[in-house]
Amino acid sequence: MIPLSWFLILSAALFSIGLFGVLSRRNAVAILLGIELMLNAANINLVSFWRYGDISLMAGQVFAIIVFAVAASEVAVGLALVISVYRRRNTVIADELDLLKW
Amino acid sequence: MTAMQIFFLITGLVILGSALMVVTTRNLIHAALWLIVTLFGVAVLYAILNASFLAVVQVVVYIGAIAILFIFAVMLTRKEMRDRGPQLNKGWWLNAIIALLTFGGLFWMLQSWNGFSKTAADFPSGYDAVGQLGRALISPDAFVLPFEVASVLLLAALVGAVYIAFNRK
Amino acid sequence: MNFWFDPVNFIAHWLNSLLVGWGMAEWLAALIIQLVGVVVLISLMMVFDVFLVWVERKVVARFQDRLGPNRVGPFGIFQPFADIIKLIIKEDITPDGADKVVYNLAPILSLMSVLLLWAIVPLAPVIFGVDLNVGALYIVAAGSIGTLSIIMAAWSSNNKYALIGAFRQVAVLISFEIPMIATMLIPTILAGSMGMNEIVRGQQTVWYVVLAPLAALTFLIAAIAELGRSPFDLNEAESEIVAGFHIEYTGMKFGLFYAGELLHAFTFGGFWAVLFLGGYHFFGLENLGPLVAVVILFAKAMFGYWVIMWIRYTVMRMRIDHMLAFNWKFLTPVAFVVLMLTALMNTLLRNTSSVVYIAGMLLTNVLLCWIIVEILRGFSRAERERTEGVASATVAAHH
Amino acid sequence: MQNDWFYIGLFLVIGLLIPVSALLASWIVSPKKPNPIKQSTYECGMETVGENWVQFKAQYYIFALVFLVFDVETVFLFPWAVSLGSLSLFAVIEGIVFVLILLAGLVYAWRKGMLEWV
Repeated sequence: MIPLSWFLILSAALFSIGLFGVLSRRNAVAILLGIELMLNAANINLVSFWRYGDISLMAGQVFAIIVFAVAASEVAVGLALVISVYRRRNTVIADELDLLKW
Repeated sequence: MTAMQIFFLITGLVILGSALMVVTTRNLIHAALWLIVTLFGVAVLYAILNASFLAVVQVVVYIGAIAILFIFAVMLTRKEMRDRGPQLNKGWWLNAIIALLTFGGLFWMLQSWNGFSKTAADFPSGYDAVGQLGRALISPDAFVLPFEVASVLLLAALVGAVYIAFNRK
Repeated sequence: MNFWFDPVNFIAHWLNSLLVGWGMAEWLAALIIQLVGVVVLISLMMVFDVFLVWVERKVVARFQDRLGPNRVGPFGIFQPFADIIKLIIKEDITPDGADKVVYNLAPILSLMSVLLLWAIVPLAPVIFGVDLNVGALYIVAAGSIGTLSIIMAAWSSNNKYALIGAFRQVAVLISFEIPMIATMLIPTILAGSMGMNEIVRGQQTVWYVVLAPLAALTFLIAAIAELGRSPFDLNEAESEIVAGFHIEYTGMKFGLFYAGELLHAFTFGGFWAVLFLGGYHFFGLENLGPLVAVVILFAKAMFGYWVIMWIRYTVMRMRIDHMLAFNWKFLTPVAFVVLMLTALMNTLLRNTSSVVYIAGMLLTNVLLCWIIVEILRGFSRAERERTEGVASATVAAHH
Repeated sequence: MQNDWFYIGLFLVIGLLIPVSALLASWIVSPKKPNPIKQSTYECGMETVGENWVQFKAQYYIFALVFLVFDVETVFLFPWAVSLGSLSLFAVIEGIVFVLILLAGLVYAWRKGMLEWV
């Protein structure tokens, strides 16, 4: 049987990779890809805590499903923002969107 | 080392390797395709964890809908097929250190927790997890409010996204 | 243990005793038996796929008042083998600028996504791949891999027509997926389970097509759109975009797409049978033995496939705006209304006698159908008056 | 339940191997005589002009967006549908309210003219 620690380490590593993507990518769509990785890492944790705890308590699975809904909403609104910005500014490079810095 | 553990390690390596490709590859469509590999690996993890419903939902929602939306968005926001210029920020090595530190911090914090290397009891055969989930989602003293709020959240996302992206004047 | 009443277990036991008798470890023997089962099932489907090529060509020929293949063997039955040999020895062209890995992966994924569906089809009470308790969503999941393969094929082959075809195809696929999922929820409600075996078992007394005829119809329409078949075959509108997403594929790679498409149509015929037409049930005939049940299921799947072909070769292609409007403004709301009504009536009537239950469900559907037709009639009357008003106004302006 | 997934995994592997072997057989047997004309992009014999990049119609994106939201919604409905048989009328009403809220989104998109093909 696989110990819980393996799942937790895997999800921590996935979270860190996602964080790196969010911080380093220049393209706004790629930043959203990084956020997806981080949300998935969180979901792995939720499901493994459900499995390794009391399986008759469904909180872990319910939270995971709510995270699916949140991820879907985040992608829908996030990509809509990116497209809206692209139409006005003709770029999706996050560094070049510096209107608010002035 | 049981067969299950070896299988887990292979899946984990595939997940982490493809996740690294997601954040480093230059071609954004390739990044989205690598993301699909990662998400599929996570679905396999859910299957290992006996969460069949979530494994299937992962494929339906992430690969069937979110990845498609990403690919559409990449195609919509490019003037040409090739990606020019650097894809990473100048200070990417600093970010790599931050990510490594985060991983180290999480690891340190987790291994100091006494439930860290807990093992699970065998999964009872014939346990109806989907039915349990349905009852948990509906029963008023469990998660009925999150259930309805999720609907409102999705409604808000739909209205907001449609309004932001395609507000014709 | 009897071969006639439980053939799969009979053969599995026989194989197991044989392999263990050779001194093989227990787990290895079990693995080999499972592997043999999978290989047999998939090979059976591939052989059937070859047969489907002949069926499709023969049926389309009859619809168009031709004879169809009739030279190779009796009734041209060996024609598909000639086709396969031709596809195999044909030169395989990869266009310049193609993304090699993705380009080669797409046809493989396309066929795989269809083959995967057969893992959960209950062929008979004791002959099935696996009784997955999330069967209905599994169908959607396998379908989403198919959608992905279309995008991959179009993007990697570096061709404008392919990309346009894929956009259209994917827009249609994902749009019609919603009514399809919504109608798959209805057998789930009626059977109280997502597993295909449970759904078929629930239809022992009465087929779900009687309890939910509107859902069965909606599922069929959505399935035809999912298959990209006429009247929803915009992805390969020959006069506009040549062949759609697989325009750059030649030889065996095209063959894989083609084989996948045919088997997909038959598979959806099969799922229509499983979800609504009672699966392997046919008035107690399935009790004669599992092999009879398999024949019944295949006959029903063939019927579904024939209905799909019938519609394909009779109805004209729709325009994309009509198609998407049809889905989002008609099929999706209808599917959800049917879903809500079925859930409500099922709960209200579940404690009554079975006659009242069946009559109640049927009457609800008939009533809803009448309301929908009335709304459509009112709508089309308004539309006709509007266009006639415009037409007479233009005529008046000309004078 | 893991045995079920093991079986599906086997199915996946064999389902991958069969198309791959078909491609391999074809690769071994078929002739390979590439030339630039043959390798060029097929556009009914016309010279290919420009990149393969076509203007992506934003309308496709809207449908993908609406699809995403409804897809997630149906995922919520499946557990509800499975456990419906043992639940009271109240639970059915909850599910109906859930669907109605989402249909309001569809109606919004419809009224805003987002579902029109322009």
